[in-house]
Amino acid sequence: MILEKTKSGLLKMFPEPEPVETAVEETSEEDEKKNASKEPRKNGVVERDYSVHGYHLDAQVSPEQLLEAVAILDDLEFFIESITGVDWIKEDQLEVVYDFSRYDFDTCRVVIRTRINRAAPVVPTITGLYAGANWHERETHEFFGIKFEGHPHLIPLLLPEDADFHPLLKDFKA
Amino acid sequence: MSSPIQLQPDETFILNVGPQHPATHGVLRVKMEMNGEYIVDAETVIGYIHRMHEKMGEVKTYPQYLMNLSRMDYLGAMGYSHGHVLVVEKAAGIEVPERAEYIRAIMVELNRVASHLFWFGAFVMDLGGFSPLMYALQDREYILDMMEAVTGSRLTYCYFRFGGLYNDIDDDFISAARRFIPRMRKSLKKYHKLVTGNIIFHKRLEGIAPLTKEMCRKYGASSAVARGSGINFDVRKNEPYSVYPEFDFDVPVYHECDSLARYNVRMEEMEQSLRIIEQGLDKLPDGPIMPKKKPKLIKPPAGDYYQAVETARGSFGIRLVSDGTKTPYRLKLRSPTYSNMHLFDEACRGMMIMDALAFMGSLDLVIPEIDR
Amino acid sequence: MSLTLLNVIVAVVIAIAFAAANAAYLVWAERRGAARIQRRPGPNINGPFGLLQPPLDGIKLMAKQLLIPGGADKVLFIAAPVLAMFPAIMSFVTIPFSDSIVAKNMNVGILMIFAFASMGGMSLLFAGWSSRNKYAMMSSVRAVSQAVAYEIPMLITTITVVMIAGSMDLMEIVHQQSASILHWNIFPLLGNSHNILMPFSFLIFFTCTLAETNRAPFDLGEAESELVAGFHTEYGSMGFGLFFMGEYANIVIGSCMTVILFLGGWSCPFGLFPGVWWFLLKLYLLIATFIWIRWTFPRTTIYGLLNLSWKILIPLSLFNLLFTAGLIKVF
Amino acid sequence: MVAYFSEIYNGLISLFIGMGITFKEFFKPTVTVSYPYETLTMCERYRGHIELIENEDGNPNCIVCGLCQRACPSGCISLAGEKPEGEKKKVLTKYILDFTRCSLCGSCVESCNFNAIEYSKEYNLASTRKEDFIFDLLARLEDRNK
Repeated sequence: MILEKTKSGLLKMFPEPEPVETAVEETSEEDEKKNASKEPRKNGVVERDYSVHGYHLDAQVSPEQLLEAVAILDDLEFFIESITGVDWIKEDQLEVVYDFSRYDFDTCRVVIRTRINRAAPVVPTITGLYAGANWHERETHEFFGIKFEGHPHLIPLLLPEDADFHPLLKDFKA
Repeated sequence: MSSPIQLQPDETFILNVGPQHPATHGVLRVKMEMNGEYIVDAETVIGYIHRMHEKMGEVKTYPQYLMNLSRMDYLGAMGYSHGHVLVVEKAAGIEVPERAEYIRAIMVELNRVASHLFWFGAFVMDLGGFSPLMYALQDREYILDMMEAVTGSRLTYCYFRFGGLYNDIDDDFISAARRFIPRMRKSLKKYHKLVTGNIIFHKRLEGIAPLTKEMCRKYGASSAVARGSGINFDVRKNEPYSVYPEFDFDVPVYHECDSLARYNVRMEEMEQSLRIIEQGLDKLPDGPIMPKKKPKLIKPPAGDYYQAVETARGSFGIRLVSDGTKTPYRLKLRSPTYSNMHLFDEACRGMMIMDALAFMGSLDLVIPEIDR
Repeated sequence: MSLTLLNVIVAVVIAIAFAAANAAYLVWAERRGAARIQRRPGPNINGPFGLLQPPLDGIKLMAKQLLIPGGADKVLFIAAPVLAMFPAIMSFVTIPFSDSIVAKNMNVGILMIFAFASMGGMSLLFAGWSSRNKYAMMSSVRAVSQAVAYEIPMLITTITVVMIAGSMDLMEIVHQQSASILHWNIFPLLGNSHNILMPFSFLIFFTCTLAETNRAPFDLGEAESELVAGFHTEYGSMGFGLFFMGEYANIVIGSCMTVILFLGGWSCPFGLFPGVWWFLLKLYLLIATFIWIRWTFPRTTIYGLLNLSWKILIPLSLFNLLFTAGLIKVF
Repeated sequence: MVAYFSEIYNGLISLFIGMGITFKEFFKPTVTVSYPYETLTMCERYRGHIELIENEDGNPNCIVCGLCQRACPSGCISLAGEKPEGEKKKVLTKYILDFTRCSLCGSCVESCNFNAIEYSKEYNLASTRKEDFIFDLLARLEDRNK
């Protein structure tokens, strides 16, 4: 099964015993609430309930590990769905979310997240691995101000070319 | 046709195709570096009708955002609404009555046929044949009339609600849909005779713009773009949602990888959609169209939720990050044509401009859907 | 001498009037025909059956200002539409509509018509070059390569007919076909040649006419979905109007040639009414086919078009020429 | 050689088949509606802009609860009411619909619990001035009653 394969591949990136939940996470309302109020999640791989969340694997990695994680998915022939950001302003962090999925019937949706500081939002680009990440990264760059290091053409895509604002940041006021 | 010519650096010129150009079907701009008729390099410029739907999602409550989704893609609006209601229902745990699910599937498939019909017409018009567009619009008009009688609008339906539907279909609709299916099958035969069999049409599309499987994967292409390249990927089959597992239908896959394959996939998809509609009408259960108990105020528990659906243009994904309030914390719309269009820059290198524009037509672009 | 000159002037005036009237009402016919094919009514508001539409359109075009884009080559820009119209009108002078209705019959009529037809490509080149527009430029380059490619099979096919007739005089060619309907050049058996390939020559000639007049499916010069409007992208007002008239006048000339060379000119199968009416009937049936084809097929590609000419039409017409020559030698 | 000729032959046949289809279509009746001269009736569920519903006395049903105003995603409804002396219910004094921003989603009609607003069947809406689309629905109601 591709799910296990991917998971073991991704787990190899975390050599020290991380608090990895192996069982399928039980999601009840209280749990979610607890999660929301808790500290930001530690890096690691979590298996999610597909029928609740709509994806199977949720891996949070540090920006340095990002390329490694994406390379694992690339080797396993995942295709890129989208890249987006989430502004966690309370925690003073920005999250970049990478969605991957598969073309074959061995369905496995993988989400890779990486958290960065709001003050210095820089992550490496994955355009070297996935050429299709180009536009997604440009879009995330203009909406969140996240810099993708090494991106070949990081200019605004959807916004006007002289746009110097980042509309999806929570402290953006039109 | 790839260019056999070795270029000198100053032998090219920039051709600005768009934002207002007959072949771009909207305000899309492609900066093409040309060598005579050959494209050396292309850069697609999008965003001319960017409306920041994602930000709107963060400031509007869940029900208020319903109508935004149908504004994304004006040809296949139902599919996008479907994705939205599904993800919110999943997040908030709202049960949907079976009848509502069936009606949704019928509507989405009807809308898919309408969208593909328009694409068919516009595509042939891109290639210079005008009459097929008019025939396609006649059939599409039939669908629109049918759907207008139920939903009250012709293009930007706001028909799906969290938990169900805005209103029920009536017998008029059912009989009209039943009449429509044989009519559409007959029309499809006509289109195949008039267009698919035509030698000029064949010559223009055969072998044009081959997209490899690997390229589709790197760009995340879906819909006919992927299926024309031999990838058996259809969200309705790969990750069944709604009542699609109940239906018996095939996913057309062609291995030629060229524009003709993409055309054939879409033409066959229409037939498959008709099959789904037929089965849906047969199996349509009685019952309510809205759940008995439905939360007054929709507040999904905190967490993030993803839902992919197969719209007329491909795999549309919607990521909802909720913080437990009545507005979403973040709403990401993954539009299929965005990824499909992204292919264009790389794939059109070395093509002639006619072929490149035929290729662009085969991608089935709806610009508001790319720009969101 | 002066009488001949007067004759020619009157003929030219009549030709201009004929070309203009044809252009105007062929546009109407095309719009109505296209509409019928697409199950629309077409222009039907102005006048009975919308018959006043063409003159009103003409007035509108004439009333508009002729805009010349900045940086355009003014002389060529203005010359191009005139050049598009001029050869077509001149060609009318030598076309015999019946035994008696011909302005100036020449014994090298075919040669003259082809000489004028070649000028058409030049006007497109001028228009595309002088517009200072990349689309127009690309279109004119296409149009010229197309004109060159299709003149060859067209001429070869014409030579076949000339060989059978033994004359380049258009009157003479028609006279030889006038015995009965089966003597028309398109029919192989009783015809003058006993050449079984004649129907194919007709098809080749007809295809070349389509291509020479830049009609769909060979309207690569115009190619509205790729090159916006091709060579006349920058033209408005009567500049555009002249191109339009030129296009339709060329269609009429091309159809006239087809009728004369293959369909027996004004010779009548049943003799119900005078020959000129038969000529016009055949002419307009052919033009209707032009319209019908335009609204049925998608456009070819530029390389598809050139392949068709160089790989199919030219070899076939050359073979046809040799075959006909052989037949004439044998019989 | 055989392939060469069979391609030409099949190509020609396909062209003639296509011409046959357009020829048949030529003789079929037209399907269009010549719009300004003939119009279609709008279907029952057609969603035009909203109108107020009146009760038997000719007064609007609206009780000025403001639900529609809150439901509207684009904020195009503004209404006001006052409570006359000695009455229990509020009376509508102003109902402005800014149609320039309305997207005809129907949230307002759905949110209304008092059967106070409905869709009109109007679709002939065109003007060169923006102000023409700021509808005073109360005034429109009075106009209708005249």
